[in-house]
Amino acid sequence: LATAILPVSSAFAKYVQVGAPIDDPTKKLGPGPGKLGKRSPFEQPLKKPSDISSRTPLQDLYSTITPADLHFERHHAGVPTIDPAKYELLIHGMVDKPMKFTLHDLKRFPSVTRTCFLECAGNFRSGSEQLTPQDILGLTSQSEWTGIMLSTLLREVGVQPKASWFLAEGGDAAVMTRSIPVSKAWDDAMIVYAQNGEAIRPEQGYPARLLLPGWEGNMNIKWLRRLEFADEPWFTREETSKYTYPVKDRIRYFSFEMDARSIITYPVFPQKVERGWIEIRGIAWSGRGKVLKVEVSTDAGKSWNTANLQEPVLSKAHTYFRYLWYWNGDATEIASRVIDETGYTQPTLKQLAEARGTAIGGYHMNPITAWQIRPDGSVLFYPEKV
Amino acid sequence: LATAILPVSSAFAKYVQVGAPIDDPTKKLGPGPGKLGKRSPFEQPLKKPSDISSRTPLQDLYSTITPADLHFERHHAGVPTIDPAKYELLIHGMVDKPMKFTLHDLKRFPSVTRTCFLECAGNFRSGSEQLTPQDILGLTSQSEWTGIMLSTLLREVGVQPKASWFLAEGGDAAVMTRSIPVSKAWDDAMIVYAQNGEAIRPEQGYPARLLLPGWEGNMNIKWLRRLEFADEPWFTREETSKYTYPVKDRIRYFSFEMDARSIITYPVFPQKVERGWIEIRGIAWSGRGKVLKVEVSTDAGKSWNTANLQEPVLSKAHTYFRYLWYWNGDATEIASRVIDETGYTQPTLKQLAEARGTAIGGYHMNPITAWQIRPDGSVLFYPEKV
Amino acid sequence: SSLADTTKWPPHFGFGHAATEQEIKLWDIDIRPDGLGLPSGSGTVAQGKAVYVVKCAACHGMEGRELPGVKLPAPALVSDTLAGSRPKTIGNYWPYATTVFDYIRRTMPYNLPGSLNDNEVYSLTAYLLSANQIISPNTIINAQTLPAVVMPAKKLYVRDDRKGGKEVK
Amino acid sequence: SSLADTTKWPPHFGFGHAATEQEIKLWDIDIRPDGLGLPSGSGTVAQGKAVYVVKCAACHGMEGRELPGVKLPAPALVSDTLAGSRPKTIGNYWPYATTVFDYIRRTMPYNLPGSLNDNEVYSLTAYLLSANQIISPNTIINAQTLPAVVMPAKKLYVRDDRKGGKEVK
Ligand code: HEC
Ligand code: HEC
Ligand SMILES: [Ca+2]
Ligand SMILES: [Ca+2]
Ligand SMILES: [Ca+2]
Ligand SMILES: [Ca+2]
Ligand SMILES: [Ca+2]
Ligand SMILES: [Ca+2]
Ligand SMILES: [Co+2]
Ligand SMILES: [Co+2]
Repeated sequence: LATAILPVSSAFAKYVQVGAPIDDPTKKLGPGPGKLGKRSPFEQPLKKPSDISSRTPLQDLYSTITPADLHFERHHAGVPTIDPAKYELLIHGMVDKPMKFTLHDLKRFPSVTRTCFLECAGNFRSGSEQLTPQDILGLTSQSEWTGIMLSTLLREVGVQPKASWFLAEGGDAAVMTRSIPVSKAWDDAMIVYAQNGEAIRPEQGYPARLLLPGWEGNMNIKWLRRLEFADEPWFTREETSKYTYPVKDRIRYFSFEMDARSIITYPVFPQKVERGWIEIRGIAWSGRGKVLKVEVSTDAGKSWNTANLQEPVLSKAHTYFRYLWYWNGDATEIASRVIDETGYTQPTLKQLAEARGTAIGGYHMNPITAWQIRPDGSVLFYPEKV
Repeated sequence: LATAILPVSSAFAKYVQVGAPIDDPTKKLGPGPGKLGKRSPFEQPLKKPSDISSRTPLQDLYSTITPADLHFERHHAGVPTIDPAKYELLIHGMVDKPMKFTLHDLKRFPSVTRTCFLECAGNFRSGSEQLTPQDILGLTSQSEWTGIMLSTLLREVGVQPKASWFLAEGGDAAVMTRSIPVSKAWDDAMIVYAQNGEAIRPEQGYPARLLLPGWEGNMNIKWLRRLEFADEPWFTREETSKYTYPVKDRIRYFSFEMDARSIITYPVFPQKVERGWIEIRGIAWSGRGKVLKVEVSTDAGKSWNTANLQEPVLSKAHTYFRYLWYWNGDATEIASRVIDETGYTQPTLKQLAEARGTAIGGYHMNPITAWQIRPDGSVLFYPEKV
Repeated sequence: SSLADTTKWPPHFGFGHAATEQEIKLWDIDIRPDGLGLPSGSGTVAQGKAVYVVKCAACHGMEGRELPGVKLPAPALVSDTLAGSRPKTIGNYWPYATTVFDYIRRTMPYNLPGSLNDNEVYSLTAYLLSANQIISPNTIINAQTLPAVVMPAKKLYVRDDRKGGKEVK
Repeated sequence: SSLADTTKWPPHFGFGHAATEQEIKLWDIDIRPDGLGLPSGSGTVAQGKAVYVVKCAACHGMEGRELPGVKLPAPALVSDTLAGSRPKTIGNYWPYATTVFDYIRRTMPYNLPGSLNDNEVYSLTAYLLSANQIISPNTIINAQTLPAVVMPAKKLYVRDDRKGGKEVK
């Protein structure tokens, strides 16, 4: 049996000259294989940080996986540094056997992988024509998550029948807490320790976070350290002062599911288009299941056409859509709307304001987003007013 | 209409103290949101480079997406630095209209996304018990690729009916060339400019590469600059001196498809296992279509059990498998074998040697890979000899 | 034996370990609206004001009316009750007083989270409830009195009952 | 109009531009076994040896027998023909002589790819074919003679005919 073809190392490297780009790259040896790849110097996609969040550059992305280092951030007391050897998850309250699990313990259980979106419930901005998808709703990203079903741990600790809620608590300096119905734990909640094939990133909850597919980003507690089971919710600050919103003369609370939504990510501000064929592209998703259909209008909402959906269409996942359009050079507006498998159609801002009153604007805003195409090919956001 | 909830920036940052890890991360503010995320300092997956290639750390990965910076590398004259503004793809030969396409041109065509594996046809190593999956077959990785169907460009240039082959040529200093049947172009070949949601990485062919799902990695020409259509193959150096192999007293050439293959990635050397339940995990794939089934043996090949496949199972894609096993502490060997949708079963090394003779070892080696479990829980590779 | 059919799950995998009483006590810091979880101790509005000035005013303002986007990304802490001004503050937006205790204890002061003792937290809670004109300045706040405080916004809270489907609501 | 059903593809999208003769010529460097693509010019074994010593021997050895893993990751360039030793070299493994020209011209010398002129490449090809005992030392190699060289390994080449299915082959 001959040995493998690739020698590990040799004195050969010293013969090789490497260097900067030249006009004809076929005439110049490039740098050799490395331990970690890096982006082309010509490509620098970046998140846009504020004091409390950082937005995914949706307009720079193709398809639906968000590179881990571009995943949106929203945290309330910064990103903790957690030593995986010291990490433990406590489960207690209405359970037969209160237990603690190390990261190693968690990784030993039967595992599962799921690709789904996360979205901050406050993902909405408007007010200027010069906004990009990143500015408007960059607080959503998608990853392939791997971990264990939360139900696997519920079996292990023996959750008692009268437990109807659980509190999930983070190990960050906000000691973030949210109340979650136990039914979600038996349905599709996960504790995940991996993202896009590798260990979860610190900004997304290293070494382990809660994943509640389709539900408010904030509930997917990062740096998860404790689950307490009980028969009542807690009404923590993040489910009262925050993540509630005025609906006419009332305050609506416990809006867990993220409503169906879509956005065109090409062409958008500040790109320019040329007359001729344009493939309109974007992402659509619903916290309530699969995207059934995406419709695109190229005549300012007068008519709607069915876009193509990129397969596989996954439940509670960003779904890429594409619609081929011939632009004749006239001024117009383009927009997308999603219909999810429950039959819900993404509403206009006007519809939302009619349903909820004009004081809307904080959370769970999912209006149709339109873009103006000018005759010179420039593309601008269309900021609506109620 | 209230404005969005998240202020862009404020004088607030100066109040926030950030710092190094402390024992109780709930007592210390962490660093705030950033422009680019980074790995936890406790996680440092790395490729293993030689002079000519670099191997993906399969044992450090969960599920099937390979983070772009850990994608295996194999190049023949280093990684060129290509300015996307100067990039052009030439298509000529037996076509009605020889054409050049800029990167911008390519991105305007109707696009498509596909998740599939790439594997170097020389992906095989043996010879020591102390090899990891990375050492043994780290020359395979998987990405979500976005670009255009090659057939879209064939329509554009008008490929002539008598053209049966095309030459794909790279713009690197190896000016890498391979001959490819035109039927693959009409089937599923793509020209891709994006990988895992973002621009393709330099090591994988920035700004555009050929993607031939399921076919030898080397044929998926990176830094693609030219396609020439003709009625004969070229017999370039990479399809004669390389990527051919002795089969008994003959030399076999044009082995395009990668044969079905699998490897256990947990538990493997140098990990240790504990008595009790173990979820055996790994990846399986076939260049000829979908993985139909993966079987795992925990008794040194005497009996085989069906593993669970992670959905969605995609064609010509790494498919994650899991098999739950109770280890009673006895010495044994564990192994996996894949059956693909053509009915092909991954062979043993002995079967391969019987079919091809004992001078095998260079290319297209896909034998079953086994791991020894010692009573002390240590795991070692089982290097077979013909 | 290792040959057994192992694809069926056992009742328990046996990974992890029992949590001790002490391990639970150390982390079990949550407070419920019914008062479950509140520690012993108590606080007054006057004590709360004194602590506030030293440990909180720098960020939230001497009057607790510092607004988001200026010095910090947080709503004002103090406002008139429902009848009055609009910011979503404790006074006109929070449904339960217990949440004030829970939140302050787990995460304030922002720059030194977890540094307050229980009496300080009771006092600060008393002070903020009083500044928001919900309790009188001489109320003593403890595990019995806090859950009994009725918050003006409570009656406005309506649970989301949407379940998908055609309706925009 | 922008209202038309645009989901059907047009015969052509109109992106890209016609390639000029000159643009094609600049990049059209491939050589086929039938000689298609070979440039004018020619070379001799003696000239080839002279160039080899200066531009190639540092890596491949004075005799062209440098092995992979020592100085460089490449097979030896020179060996006896089929009857002789085993390394997969030009002499006993390559099926077409045109590939030698094509490969050297596009990528050697490794550190200065694309730096040789066509006569140098013809000469080096002649030298390596002669060193491998495939042509006699006084053969002149050009666009006519090169495709006519019969390589000893050619007869061993068998195209892979596997198509999946049960058989291990
Ligand atoms: C270094 C700045 C800083 C200091 C000092 C500080 N806070 Fe805060 N406070 C904040 C920030 C920032 C937030 C918003 C945090 C968030 O939304 O995640 C906040 C939020 C709050 C809230 C929630 C407001 C709401 O309506 O949701 C309360 C209550 C509060 N602080 C009380 C206090 C008390 C009491 C103290 C002193 C013991 C204090 N803070 C000290 C910065 C500070
Ligand atoms: C700086 C080192 C270096 C120099 C100088 C060099 N080579 Fe090479 N040569 C290599 C390497 C490395 C390879 C293998 C490249 C690969 O596999 O991608 C190679 C491969 C070859 C091969 C293919 C061998 C095979 O069997 O596949 C030929 C032929 C060759 N060189 C000829 C030449 C000639 C002729 C020259 C001089 C004009 C030359 N080389 C100069 C390093 C060098
Ligand atoms: Ca959120
Ligand atoms: Ca390869
Ligand atoms: Ca145990
Ligand atoms: Ca509790
Ligand atoms: Ca054009
Ligand atoms: Ca040609
Ligand atoms: Co413990
Ligand atoms: Co041009």
